[in-house]
Amino acid sequence: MTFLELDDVSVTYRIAAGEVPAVRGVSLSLDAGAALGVAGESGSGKSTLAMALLRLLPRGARLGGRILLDGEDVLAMKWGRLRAVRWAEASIVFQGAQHGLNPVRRIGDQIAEPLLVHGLARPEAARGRVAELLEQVGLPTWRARSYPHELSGGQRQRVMIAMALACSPRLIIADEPTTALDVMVQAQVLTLIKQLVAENGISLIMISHDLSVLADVCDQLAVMYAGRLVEHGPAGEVFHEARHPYSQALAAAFPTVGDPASRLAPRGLGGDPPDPMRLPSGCSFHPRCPVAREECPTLDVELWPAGAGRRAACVHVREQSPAATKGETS
Amino acid sequence: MTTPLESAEPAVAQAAGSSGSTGEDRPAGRGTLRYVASKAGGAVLSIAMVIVGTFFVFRLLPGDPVRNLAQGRRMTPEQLDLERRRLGLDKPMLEQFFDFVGQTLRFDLGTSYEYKRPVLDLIGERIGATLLLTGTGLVIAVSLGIWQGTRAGWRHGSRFDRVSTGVSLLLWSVPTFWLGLLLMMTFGVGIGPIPGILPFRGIESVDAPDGFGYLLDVAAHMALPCLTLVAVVYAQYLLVMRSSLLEEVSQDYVNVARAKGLRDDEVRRRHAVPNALLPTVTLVFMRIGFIVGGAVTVEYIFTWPGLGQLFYEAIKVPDFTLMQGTFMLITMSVIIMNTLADVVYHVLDPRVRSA
Amino acid sequence: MTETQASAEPVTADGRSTLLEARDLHVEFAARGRRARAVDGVNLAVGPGEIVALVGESGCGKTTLARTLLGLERPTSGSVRYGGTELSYRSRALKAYRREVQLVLQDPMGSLNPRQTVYEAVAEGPRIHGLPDEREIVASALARAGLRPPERFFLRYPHELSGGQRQRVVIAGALALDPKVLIADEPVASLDASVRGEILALLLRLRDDLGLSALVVTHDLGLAWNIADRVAVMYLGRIVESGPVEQVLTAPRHPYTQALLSVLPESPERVVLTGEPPDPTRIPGGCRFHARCQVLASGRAAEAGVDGRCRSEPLAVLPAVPAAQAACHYAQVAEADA
Amino acid sequence: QEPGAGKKVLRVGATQAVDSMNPFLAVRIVSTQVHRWMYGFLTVPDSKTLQPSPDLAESWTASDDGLTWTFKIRQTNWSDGKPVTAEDAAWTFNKIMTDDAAKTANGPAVENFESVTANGQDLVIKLKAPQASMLDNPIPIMPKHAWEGVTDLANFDGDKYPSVSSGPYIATEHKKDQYIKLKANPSYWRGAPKIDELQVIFYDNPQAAIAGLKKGDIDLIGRLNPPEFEAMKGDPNIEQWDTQGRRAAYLQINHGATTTDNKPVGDGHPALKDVKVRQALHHAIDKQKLVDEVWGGLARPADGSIVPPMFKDFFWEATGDTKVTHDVAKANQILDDAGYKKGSDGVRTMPDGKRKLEFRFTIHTDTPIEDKLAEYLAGFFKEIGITLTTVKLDSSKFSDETGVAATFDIAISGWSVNPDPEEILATHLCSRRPTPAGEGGGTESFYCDPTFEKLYQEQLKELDRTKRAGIIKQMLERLYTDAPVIAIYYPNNLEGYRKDRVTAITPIPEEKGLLYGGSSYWPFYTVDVAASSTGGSGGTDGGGSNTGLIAGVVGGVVVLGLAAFLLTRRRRSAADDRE
Amino acid sequence: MTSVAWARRRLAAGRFWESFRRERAGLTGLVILLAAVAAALVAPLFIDESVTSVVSGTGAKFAPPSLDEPFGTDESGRSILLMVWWGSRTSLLIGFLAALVSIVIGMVVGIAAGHLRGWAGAVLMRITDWFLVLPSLVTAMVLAAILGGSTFTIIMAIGVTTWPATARLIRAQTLSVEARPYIERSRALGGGHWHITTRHVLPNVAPLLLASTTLEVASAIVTESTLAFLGVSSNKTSWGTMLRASYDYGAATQGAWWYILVPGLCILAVVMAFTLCGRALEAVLNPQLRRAGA
Ligand SMILES: Nc1ncnc2c1ncn2[C@@H]1O[C@H](COP(=O)(O)OP(=O)(O)OP(=O)(O)O)[C@@H](O)[C@H]1O
Ligand SMILES: Nc1ncnc2c1ncn2[C@@H]1O[C@H](COP(=O)(O)OP(=O)(O)OP(=O)(O)O)[C@@H](O)[C@H]1O
Ligand SMILES: [Mg+2]
Ligand SMILES: [Mg+2]
Ligand code: NI
Repeated sequence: MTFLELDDVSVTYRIAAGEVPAVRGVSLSLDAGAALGVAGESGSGKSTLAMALLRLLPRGARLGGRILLDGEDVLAMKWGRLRAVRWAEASIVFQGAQHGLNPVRRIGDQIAEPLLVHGLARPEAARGRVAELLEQVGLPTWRARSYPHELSGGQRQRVMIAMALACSPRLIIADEPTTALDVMVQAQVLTLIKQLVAENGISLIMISHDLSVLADVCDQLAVMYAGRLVEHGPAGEVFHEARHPYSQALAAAFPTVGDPASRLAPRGLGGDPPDPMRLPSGCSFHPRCPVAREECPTLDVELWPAGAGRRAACVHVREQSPAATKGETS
Repeated sequence: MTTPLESAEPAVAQAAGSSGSTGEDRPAGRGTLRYVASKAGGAVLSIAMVIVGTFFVFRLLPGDPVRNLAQGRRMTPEQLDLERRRLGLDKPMLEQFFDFVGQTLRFDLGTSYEYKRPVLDLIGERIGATLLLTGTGLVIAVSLGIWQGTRAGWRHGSRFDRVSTGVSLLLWSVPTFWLGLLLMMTFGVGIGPIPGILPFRGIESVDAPDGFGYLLDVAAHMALPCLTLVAVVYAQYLLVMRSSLLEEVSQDYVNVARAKGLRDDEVRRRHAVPNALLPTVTLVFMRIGFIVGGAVTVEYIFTWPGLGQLFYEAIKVPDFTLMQGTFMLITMSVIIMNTLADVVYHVLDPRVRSA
Repeated sequence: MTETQASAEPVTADGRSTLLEARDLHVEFAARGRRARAVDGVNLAVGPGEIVALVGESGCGKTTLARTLLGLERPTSGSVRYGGTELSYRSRALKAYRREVQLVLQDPMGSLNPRQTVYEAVAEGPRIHGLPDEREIVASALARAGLRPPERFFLRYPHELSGGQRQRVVIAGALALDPKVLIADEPVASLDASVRGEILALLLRLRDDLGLSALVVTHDLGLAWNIADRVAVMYLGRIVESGPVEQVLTAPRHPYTQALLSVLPESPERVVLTGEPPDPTRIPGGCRFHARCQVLASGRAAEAGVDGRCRSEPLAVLPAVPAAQAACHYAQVAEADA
Repeated sequence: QEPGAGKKVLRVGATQAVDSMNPFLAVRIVSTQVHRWMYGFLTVPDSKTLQPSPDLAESWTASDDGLTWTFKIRQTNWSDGKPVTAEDAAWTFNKIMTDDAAKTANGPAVENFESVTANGQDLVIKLKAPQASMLDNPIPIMPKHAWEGVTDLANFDGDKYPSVSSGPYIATEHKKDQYIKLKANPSYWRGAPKIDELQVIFYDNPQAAIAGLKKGDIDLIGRLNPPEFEAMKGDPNIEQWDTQGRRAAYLQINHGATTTDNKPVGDGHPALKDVKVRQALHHAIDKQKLVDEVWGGLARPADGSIVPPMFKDFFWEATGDTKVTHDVAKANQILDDAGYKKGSDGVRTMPDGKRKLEFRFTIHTDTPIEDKLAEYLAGFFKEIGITLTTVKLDSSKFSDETGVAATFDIAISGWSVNPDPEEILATHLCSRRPTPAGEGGGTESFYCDPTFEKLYQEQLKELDRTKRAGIIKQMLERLYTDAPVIAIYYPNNLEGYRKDRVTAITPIPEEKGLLYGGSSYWPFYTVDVAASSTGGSGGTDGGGSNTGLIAGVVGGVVVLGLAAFLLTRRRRSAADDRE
Repeated sequence: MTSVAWARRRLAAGRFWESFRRERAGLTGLVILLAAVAAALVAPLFIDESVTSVVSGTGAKFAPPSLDEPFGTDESGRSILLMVWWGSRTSLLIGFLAALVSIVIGMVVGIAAGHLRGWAGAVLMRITDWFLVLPSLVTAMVLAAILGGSTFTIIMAIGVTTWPATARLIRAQTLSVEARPYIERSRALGGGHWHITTRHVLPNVAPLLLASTTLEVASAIVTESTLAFLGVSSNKTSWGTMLRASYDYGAATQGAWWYILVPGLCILAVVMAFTLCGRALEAVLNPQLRRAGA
């Protein structure tokens, strides 16, 4: 059953220097209780996409396409309805937890706030729920009285997760929940997320630039490049045998310790990430693509089927799958 | 106006930066006490510097202080001698210094030559009027500034923002005395069709009624001076509030608050504004000295019987003991206010509290 | 410190030559009235042409150690030796030392003055040291760092470069002084995954082409696997395990290293350490890891009969030898048994 | 209800606040003025002739040697009902003679007193030396019974109300820096004044005061400068009161300053020692132009010396040959003859060719009129080959440099003259020069001239007013011709009052005399005002504006409320559709 | 390498200008400012000191604005236009010099306090804080009253009372610059105190300093006029002394509005211009600074 459906979503920021097409025609769907990982390098539009889901983009950003949350079009919602949906239906764990908490308010209050705002609990009940949530994320209940700066980065990230869980949403969007965290803490947080999602049947969209992490947590993987989806499919498959050269490079960037192939042989991708305001023509990836061909700079790439439940936006893929020639996408 | 407008960065920014402490809740009380003690120590040091500084600056005066005091009025040599002895000028410098310090510590600010009365008494008689004027002015300026600053910052770039920033900058650029004169001419005396309905002299009518009428009377007298003071000082509160709100708005937690489903005005009221208020509140205290400066001018123009007027008179006469006394008192109270600002900030901002 | 020592390559006790060495290094800070023992007894040696990775979790003292090695921080006790001579902290000597040992920081954007062009950023070192032929040096340094043709980059400002290019500029700035040792503090942590490999490859190439030694500070074991010859695992101010990468990372002996490896996404079984990250102001007695040690917690240590020692008997500081070694009572006993 | 309804109230503006209500301490003019209204003196200047006339002293006699004066004190009561006796006067004088604090205001006035004794209503004052100005004593007689309890006079503010007075008014209220209220003294010996209440209202600055007069917040104001006086022009309700004043403005010239031991002091220009140069300067000054340009015509060019024409008895004016006219040619002639040759740059040098005639002109800071004067003088002197540069000093430095250190060449000066000119003449005595130790004695221009000294001693002993006036005129002539000071003009006394309020007021002297500026209570005793209608006298300052204010406040509140209402409404409706 | 340096500088200036041009208010301010400064500079080519001389006042007294006298005349028949023109020299001079004094002290103390660790920095900070709380107008009045109100003392009084704000600002900026990794890198390259403060700290605080100077000039002009109005300054003709004179000569009560309005509006315009310019500079430069730190 499809819970979330994105249809040709695009986001354009308008800034003084011109327009920034941050997300370009992304179509995706997510089943209830499933976990989707979105990967891509910095600036590829991951966070923008996440924010777009709840229309949290700053003024000056233009949002196009269709976002169906449980069949309801988010873009068409009235503000009142949208506010009701926010957090109660779908909550976000933001990138950079240290900034996501109001520095001068107690943690308990901040966790309880959505409960009160959405009228889900009265103040006393909310306190109980806060304690429950803190326990759930593995923090002592007395932490509710602490201020954010009294917590470590990992603890703060846990608070953010507790906050996201507060209204028992059906979808959690986690935007790089573990970047900037230490390996050990990162493992703790990931384990926590995995466990919570599994226990509560919550859908999860997790964003990261580390494919291996996503492959570990998610069922599905989507790889973005320059605002576009370049590959989408079951997590393990995409990670281990990526079809798009960019996905391949991403997957290879983090070596497996013990794998002799990567010993003393770091692999990476040449060239620089594209400037969204001056995107290369054709396949945006062609200037860095190790297997680029002559037609790439002019070719309109789209997501072509690349095996069972997989899609990839590379001309090599199209050639290998005859079905794609008919131009069928999703 | 003395400082670049928006530089209201209290020392807190840095303190707040060094977060990430993981320790258990340390007894906050002790930390606060220690903090207050260190701030108080700093203030005491500052006040000591004021006392020492004042002594020496006022010894820089050219000529014989006693003759300066006499201002050319004829005094018999005995009178001069007496005066000199009374002021302790016959003693060696070092002894004078210790006397001065001792007296100041005993709140003895000397005797005004012009008024022949203890400076402290003179100040006591006038401080009420100044507190009334600056207090009211401050309250109005701060509320107006914060209110407008909040609106302007929240709707950054809107017409309200442009207009209110523009107007406040304009008023900020106006010399206080000039604005005071214009207001006095316009609303006090009346120009053309505008009748001069507001009094422009003093704090009350000579035959002020009692009770509520008296309050009204004082309010009427306060209207023009207060307006002048407010007009010139509120800009800084507006601008600081505006820029610190802008700063807060770009913080992630504001976005989180939105994502939580809070209404726009709830986000503003509950999150952005309280946080943005912190630097503004500190600024209110920090710029007390600025208000005092404004008060001198305003009191002069509107014959407001306050400290500023006393100080101005001391300068004009010149009555050096009075000048010295009022200067020390003004400076010390500003120092104390600043210390209070630090402490208030400390109490308000949990980040600093446990840092 | 004089010029002569640069050429001298002294030999340590075990007959292997070392270039840069830390001997029983201790660095303490005063933190909120307490003493934070950020580096608490470290022996570490970097040989010529060797890449050593220093890994450990946040706050364990990696950066402090690196900074102390560069002379940016003074040790409380112990010494830093370069080419066999103890580092002197007089400013002339430090300046000379800094031609030999260079630093690459984590954040390439921050390590470049936004008001300086690439040319100026790279030329800064040669200017400080008054080297002639500045332009040539700059050009060749940029070229060696993989920015070709160098002239194209001279007038660029940092914000006009991508993250990878910036890091190359930083490396070029270090190379401009022809150093013998590069100390890199998390050189790729803030870079994009795709660019990471390129920078690491550059480091490897520099070692091969110029014989540069490097100490790479990281919390990423994959990075160590990618480029390092040797790895040293640091916990709470001390090195708890060190040795050749293959050995340490495939057959870790210290429970801490084991835990670190286990949390990598690919690893089959996960040991997630509980408890707060370590606090250098409160270093536990006995084995400093015992409070979080999974071996101790699971009772295996008790089985081996070392739990008492784990809790009370401090471990000796590991010497600066290339061979694999671990500071763990359990490991020592287990090995002895084996 | 208005408390002021039907009362006759006169409101006088003052641009200076009272320094002290204790007459032993008060020195500001506004304070001495108020004290004149509150307390009786031995004598008061006659309203017509300005000659001393009886006040608290009904009559007096002087011994032949002029050393013993007996005053008969009037049988009248203090405002608290106690009788006024000679004992009060004796206590007052003795207090000043014996108590250092009491000397503050009027110490010099009893300097010459040997002893003061009371005998019933008779007051006997024995002098150390004859003193013709004895009848112009500036000391108010204080009620002994009310004041003798004051132990620490130096710190006593005199702020006890109602005051115990013997003058036409009793002080009833004093708000510091704000106003003083005085009510008519019903038991005043001349009879109670016509008005009920006299208010002195302070303004920090003259402009505000004028605005207040125009608006009707005050009824009368004195001691104006020309600009403020001009500002009243054209207002149909205001009477501009422009009369001869008490002041003389003159230049003091450093003609070789010496200390009391006749040692030179200071750094005055040597050329000024030459009386020819001083006279040439005098000739070069176009006094009429100064009056016109600097004073806007509101002064009288000085053809006399330091006593202004208002004091007819003592005023002396040069005529005929002695008169120094504005004559540039003559001035140049004098200088040429005396050997001061013009250089190529048009500036003269000393006969020995060493120093140029370049003088400093010392004035006060922050006095626009003096600034202007300086510019004109520089222009005049340039025409006779003398350069004048301006030095501005604040008042304390000014009195130091021009009164003690003598580090000036020419300085501005001026003096308000009392009905008896003795003190102003005394400022030119040898004894007033500073002591070698640098104690200032209150000299003007460091004058020390045997002729002048001799005449001064003579006038002291001369009790016949006409004869004494003759001597004094000789002294003035001496000052005029010897030119240690050069009088330039006598500024008019500028005052104004509201015609619609003040119905009658007698100046002093009665014929075109002073109002507020006179040293007498006379105008304020005789003044009558229109009775306030519905509390107009309560001060439009408050009463009139209250209605306006209330209207304003109500209006403001309504507008604000409306705005707030609209705003919140808009917010409500928009809240849902905003982000 | 001068060509490279030059090209770089031109480039930087060009970019700066590009962004500054977008600040409309700042640009307006700049235009007014340049006009005022230019007018003040060329004034001696057209008029001289004598326009302020009462002796040479030719017009009628208090003549309202007319074709002959566009801004009317004052109490001595002097042309307000010419006086304002000439007076701008004093006002601007005092503004600039006082700002210079303030900025130089503020910069040196600020950088030193930020750069030096240990007690030296602490002592400097303490002194700065002390001066900072002194109510500046009040202190300036006392200084002017005691030392006499010559141009020099006025400049000093303003400069000495306003530098701490600059010092604080610069210190904060210095601290944030010093916390950047490139300082560490520079140190690792072997750079000493002098190298770091002049090559890295100074260039990075300079823009802020420029903005702050602009605001400082504005405030100095206002302070000067206030001191003049309160009568503690014995300056030559400046806008402040003109206003004082207009007040002394009862321009307000005599309806000579032009005498009050013209100098006042001049102050207003110039101060506003400086303020707008300074704010625009800050707005343009600060994001750059901030971006550098982010
Ligand atoms: N508010 C904004 N205004 C203008 N452009 C923006 C804004 N936010 C993001 N962008 C641009 O949109 C593009 C996508 O940004 P986004 O934050 O979605 O990337 P991301 O994939 O989340 O990167 P990262 O991994 O660094 O978080 C970038 O080029 C960015 O510069
Ligand atoms: N200047 C300093 N003053 C006080 N304490 C310090 C200072 N520098 C570092 N510390 C402390 O020393 C400990 C070690 O810090 P260090 O930066 O070396 O850790 P790290 O291993 O580099 O961590 P990370 O991986 O987060 O960079 C930390 O607890 C830190 O708080
Ligand atoms: Mg992102
Ligand atoms: Mg580190
Ligand atoms: Ni940040």
